[in-house]
Amino acid sequence: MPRWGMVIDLDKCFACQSCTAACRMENNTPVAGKNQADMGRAILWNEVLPFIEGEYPNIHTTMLPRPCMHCDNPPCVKVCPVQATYKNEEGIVLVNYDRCIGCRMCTVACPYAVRYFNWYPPEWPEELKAHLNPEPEVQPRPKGVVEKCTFCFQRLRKAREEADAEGRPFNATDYTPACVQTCTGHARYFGDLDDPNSLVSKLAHSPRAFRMFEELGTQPKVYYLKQG
Amino acid sequence: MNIGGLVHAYFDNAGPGGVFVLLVVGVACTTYYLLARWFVAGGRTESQAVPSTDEQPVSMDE
Amino acid sequence: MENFPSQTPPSELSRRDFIKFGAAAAIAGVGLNALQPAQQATSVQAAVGEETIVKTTCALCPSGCGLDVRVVNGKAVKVEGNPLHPLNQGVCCLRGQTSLEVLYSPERIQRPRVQMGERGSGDWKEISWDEALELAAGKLGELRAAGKPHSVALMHGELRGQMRQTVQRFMRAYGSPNVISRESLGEGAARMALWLSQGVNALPVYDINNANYVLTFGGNLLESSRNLIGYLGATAFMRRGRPQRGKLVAVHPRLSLTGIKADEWVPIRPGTYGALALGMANVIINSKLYDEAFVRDFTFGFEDFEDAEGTLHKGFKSLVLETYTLERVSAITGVSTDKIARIAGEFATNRPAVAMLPTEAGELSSGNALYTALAVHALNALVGSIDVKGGVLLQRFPKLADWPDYTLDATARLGESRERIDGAGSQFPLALSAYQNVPERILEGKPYPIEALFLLNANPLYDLPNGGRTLEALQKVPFVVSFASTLDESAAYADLILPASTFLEVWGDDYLEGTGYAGISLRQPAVAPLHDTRNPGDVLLDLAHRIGGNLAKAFPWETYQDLIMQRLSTLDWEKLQANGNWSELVYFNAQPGSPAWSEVVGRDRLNAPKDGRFDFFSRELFALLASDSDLACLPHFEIPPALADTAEGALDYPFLLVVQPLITQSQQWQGIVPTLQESYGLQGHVKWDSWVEISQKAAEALHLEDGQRVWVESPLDRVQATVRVYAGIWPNAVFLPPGQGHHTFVRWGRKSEQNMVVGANPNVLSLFTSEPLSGLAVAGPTRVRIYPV
Amino acid sequence: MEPKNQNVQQILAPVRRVSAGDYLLWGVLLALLLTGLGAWTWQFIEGLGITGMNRPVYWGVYITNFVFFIGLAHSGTFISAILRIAGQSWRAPLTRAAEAITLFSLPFGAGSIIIDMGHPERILNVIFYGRYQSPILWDVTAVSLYMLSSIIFFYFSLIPDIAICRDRLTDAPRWQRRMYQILALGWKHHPEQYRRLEKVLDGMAVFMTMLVVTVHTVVSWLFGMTVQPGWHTALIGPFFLLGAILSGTAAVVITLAILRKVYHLENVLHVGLFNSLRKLLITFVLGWLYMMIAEHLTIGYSSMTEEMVVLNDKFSGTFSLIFWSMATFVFGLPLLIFLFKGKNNIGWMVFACVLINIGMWLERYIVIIPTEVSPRMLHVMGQGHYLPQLPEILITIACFAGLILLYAVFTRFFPIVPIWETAQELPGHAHSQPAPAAAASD
Repeated sequence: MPRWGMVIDLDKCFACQSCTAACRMENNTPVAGKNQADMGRAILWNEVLPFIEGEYPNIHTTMLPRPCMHCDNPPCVKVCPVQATYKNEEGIVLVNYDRCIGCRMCTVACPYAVRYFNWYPPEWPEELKAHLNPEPEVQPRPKGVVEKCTFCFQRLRKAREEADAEGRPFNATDYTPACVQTCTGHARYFGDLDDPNSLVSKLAHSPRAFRMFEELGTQPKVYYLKQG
Repeated sequence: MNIGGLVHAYFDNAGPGGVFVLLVVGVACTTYYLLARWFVAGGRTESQAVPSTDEQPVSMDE
Repeated sequence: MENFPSQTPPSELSRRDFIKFGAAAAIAGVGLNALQPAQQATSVQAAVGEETIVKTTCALCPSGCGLDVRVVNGKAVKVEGNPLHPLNQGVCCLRGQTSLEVLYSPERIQRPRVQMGERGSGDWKEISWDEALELAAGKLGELRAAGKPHSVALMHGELRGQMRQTVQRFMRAYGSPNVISRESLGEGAARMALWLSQGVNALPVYDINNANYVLTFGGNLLESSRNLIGYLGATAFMRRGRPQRGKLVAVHPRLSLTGIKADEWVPIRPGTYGALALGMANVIINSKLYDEAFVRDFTFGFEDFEDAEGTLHKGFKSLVLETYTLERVSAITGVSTDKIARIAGEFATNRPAVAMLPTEAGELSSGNALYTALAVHALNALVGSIDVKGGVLLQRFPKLADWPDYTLDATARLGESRERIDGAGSQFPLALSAYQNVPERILEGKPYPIEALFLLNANPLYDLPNGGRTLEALQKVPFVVSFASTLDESAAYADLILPASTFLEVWGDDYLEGTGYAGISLRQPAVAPLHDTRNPGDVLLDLAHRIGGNLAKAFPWETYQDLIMQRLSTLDWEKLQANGNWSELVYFNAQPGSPAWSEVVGRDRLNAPKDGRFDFFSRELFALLASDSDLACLPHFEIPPALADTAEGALDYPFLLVVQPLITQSQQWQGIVPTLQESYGLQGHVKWDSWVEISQKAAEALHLEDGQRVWVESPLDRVQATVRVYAGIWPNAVFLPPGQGHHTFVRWGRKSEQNMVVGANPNVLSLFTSEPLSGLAVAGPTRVRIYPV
Repeated sequence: MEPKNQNVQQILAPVRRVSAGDYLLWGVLLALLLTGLGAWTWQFIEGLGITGMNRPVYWGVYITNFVFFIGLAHSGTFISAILRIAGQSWRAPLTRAAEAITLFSLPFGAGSIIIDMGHPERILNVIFYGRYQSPILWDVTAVSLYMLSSIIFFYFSLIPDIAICRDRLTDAPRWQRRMYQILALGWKHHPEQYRRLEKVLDGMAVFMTMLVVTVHTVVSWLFGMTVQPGWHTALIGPFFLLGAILSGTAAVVITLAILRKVYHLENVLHVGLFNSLRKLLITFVLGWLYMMIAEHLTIGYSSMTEEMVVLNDKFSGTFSLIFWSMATFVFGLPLLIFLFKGKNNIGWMVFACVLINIGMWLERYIVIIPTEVSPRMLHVMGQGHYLPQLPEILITIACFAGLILLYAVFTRFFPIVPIWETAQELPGHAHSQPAPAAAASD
């Protein structure tokens, strides 16, 4: 059973936000509009978070693309009263939108702020609905439930189906989330962390590797490689 | 028997939590019903439906 | 992999391409499927419906990346990068990702329309294409018959592939010299610098893949450069794809994304890039760190020299050594002397090193663009980075089928000889076009009145409002036709709109630019046109046929697709369709002095010898100006008048406005792209709006707080924005994001207002004028003041 | 044979008639309650977007209300259960008034959670798919048991008085008499019944005391179990608990003063009771202050980055105004009033208690919101902000209105001072309460 993980090389990431856009187009997150965006309610599963510290002219910056960390010890799963959010056997943390009661305990509990609540029903100008991804997993979520990055698990299903259709064994490299595929600096790597020969497990043990808030013991499966 | 495993399963799975809530509330309801019957019945008949003791009649660790 | 080397001698295969393709295939895991185009191109019956992948080429920025559009049940539902495209190698930026929001935009104009009431009244009537084309062709035919074809002008923005020549050919055959490109606002400076020094009329291509030291002037390398995706990939490769990590240094008044992701950010006073480049040259020359052999054998005007008449002329060396001392340059630029010296030293000793010119509007618009560009490009010659690995490359173009011959009739010949309306070639002897000068000349009626104006991918009312002068000019033209896809600022004042289809609905092509080697990328419709819109190429063909005569003969094709197919008939069409592109994949660096060298240095000189020498002292300029002053032929620095503290209004308007294009800005689309708006201001956390970045010092002095609404006012106009106190900005500068300020009638998202304006257009603050020689746009540095709303 | 109580007429007086003023009050309160209900319907249809909540402030006024009302509910249990165990017999006249607060604020506490849910119609998922690792499940267990037990505890002690109503209020409307008939469970005032009832109530008091501690601790763990700065502390349980008891006791003072005035119960609810409560309140305020200092000093001394952001925000940042008003309202002014003005002065006592309750609501707010505004991940991006919107305000008002409405209606149908518990002589017992005045004398 693979244990999916991601590595993001901050030296090759240029904070272009292509991952943010690719994620939205792949996963059908709605258009927030000015009013809602100003309230911080824009849903972008894969945001780039700017950390800018220091004073002119000596400024320290970190641009952190932040997908869901898919923690091995996810704080969100623990607090969900109805197990609407859960970690599947391949380590992907998912939300069951039909079961979620919208209590938002998970959004509060997640230290990475990756979880988004649907304050309103999802909205698009009518014409724009044409480009929504038709995959069943990413149908627009109703109001009142929490949603988040899924490592594009619909692509995992499709990759498996494709491998089956072609009569070959499924290979971990068949499966690529949208953000990884689109990354302009080729800064993202994705694969099976349990496979010692995979690129991600090698990079995850690079001397440059670190994880967000490692001290919280959440065991994220998204690794970063330090810039510079 | 792996008790630790059971405890773990209890905490980690959907479902048993609800059963526990129902159980607690149910036991409480029953207890209160029996108590009510018992003290209302006081003096009317001498037949004791519930043992009248000086001990604490309510479970304290539900 | 094997088939790539097999096409060319292995020794010639550039390392970069080899490794990059390896990387594209293996690393990102985009790999295995992606390298099987045959399998992808076939349609598969998926759970969700009929699914196909269409390979096409993006047109939303000048990069021209290959795209794989996933089409399900006739609807485009996802865009990925084409892994077989040498430029983007499977990746796709956020503009490409959101191109579906462009395709399905509710703002699109759905069929031709004609203005019934007064211009700008919004009293539109939708008409059929036949009526619309008849109207336009009628007007064109009428003017031509009246012997005034030159009174028709066409202003255009970025045109890709065959469209450039199609437009040129159309106007030439029609009889008007007035094809005015928007280039003078942006990349024109780089092009002119290359022509005047290196002698080639081309935009520079920088080989970041192989460079050890990249010094970028301007903040747009990693954010909005012309070859953005290529440069992003190359920078990533320079850092982590090879054993030695190269260094990237960004010189810009603002800590842009480029500055943030660079290894070093050099804050500099706005408008003084040229001085810094010359100061660096001073250090390099003084310390004898320049490439002496190259400078001696393949450049001109480094040392002082005597011309044929025996007059002594100053060379670059003595100019730089005398005038651009470290102390002086430091005083001008605000960069400390030791930093200038260090960067110059690093630049000269970590070869191949390359100094990059900005190509975006707003970067070199301080009135000294030409000489700034010359100064920066001179650095490349100093370290011998001309057409070497890791240096400045020259874009090669593929050999395509010839355009069919036709003869110009008398009307057309007469028209061709007329002076251009924008003054390029006359008022501005060096200019190819002077976009920003058109409104002024229309108003002056010089050299002749304009009777009809076509706007193709151009929105002059937005680009250069000039306090209402442009609108006045537009109103003065009796007949204005716009090819706009959305009702942009200029289209609102047009008589007739011939709505263009988006790039996802049309046939077209694109030259592979930014890689160096020659290539073609094919654009094919991913979906059938959603609305009753047409490809402007088809419209021009139709107009040509309707006008008839010579014009019809010049365009013997039925459709623009036929035109493309004929032009590309030298290539294997089947393969082109399957892969979406064709390219040589190899860049052959010219050996200095070799026959190939004459292609990279001096090729396009008109009045100067094609002797394979890079001109520090521009002989082209010398011949043209016949000037007494050597300075006019040498890279030098002129302090923009607005910079001087004694400048008019310096006290009233204490801040210098910096406008630098963002990656989230949709350059080729005048409408709203919601996802771009939702990720617009990364550093400022501002979405769907404009913000003004001010320094901590300025905020304290003005008692402004982060998040406050303020007016930013120039002598010309004022705009409202939200204050962002930003550590990464030159203390005396303020930054406004460009690309905002468009009007939208669509309700975007819940509780949004209808008929709102998204942000503010910073262009309204600047007065656009032109540099005397080059016709390049001057827009500042604009002085502004800030006060609370 | 009824218990002998000299004040029985006085106590029953409010129950005998419903005045026009009452109808007016009820009407106004009902209107407010219905407005809140309307706001909730609006929210249910539109989505939680109409509130001021956002990202990162996912929880707002609703959760504040939840904590506050659950806290308020601790009044009754504390007064009647804990003081019963402690043998504080002076509490007898005010037990029911206090317990009624418990009873009527609990639904609004529990309801606030449901109002806060994105999908309230899926509430039963908690039973079907309950996952016991979630603090919300602990809350569900504890609060529902607490609610049930409070009702029962309240009802049990009400039965003899209902029987008195049944027997005495013969001129009441038919339905009202029938109601007394049924609810009295055929109470005969038999001495054995009283003996057994006392026994049951004593036993339940112990159980209730445990529940009080459990419930409010569990409520606090909703926050404490997350790793967010400002919440993740072991002290949060006791801190919440003490705050709850403080606000509950203060609420009792307010209620008693109103009842005393409006229903002319000066003889039964004499000043001495207020003096006793004053001493308790002084203790609680000081205890609360101790917790406050312990909590903030521990955090402040560490200078851990994320924690300090929240702390500074409270002390001198965006929330400093709320924080320091909270400190003034809960601690500063009340303590001064209690010490120097409160003795034998009901007006000052009520004023102080109103301050305490406003302060405690603010305290709940200031625990919840600043942490959310500066979460670990996002505080560098500029703070979040939160301003309650109309629906939240309407619903909050409705909660308070509902609490008062239930209380007001209740007092018109049932004796708000326990007749049998304050009786001089119970049937069969020679037992009699000491004269209240003597017991409560300072």
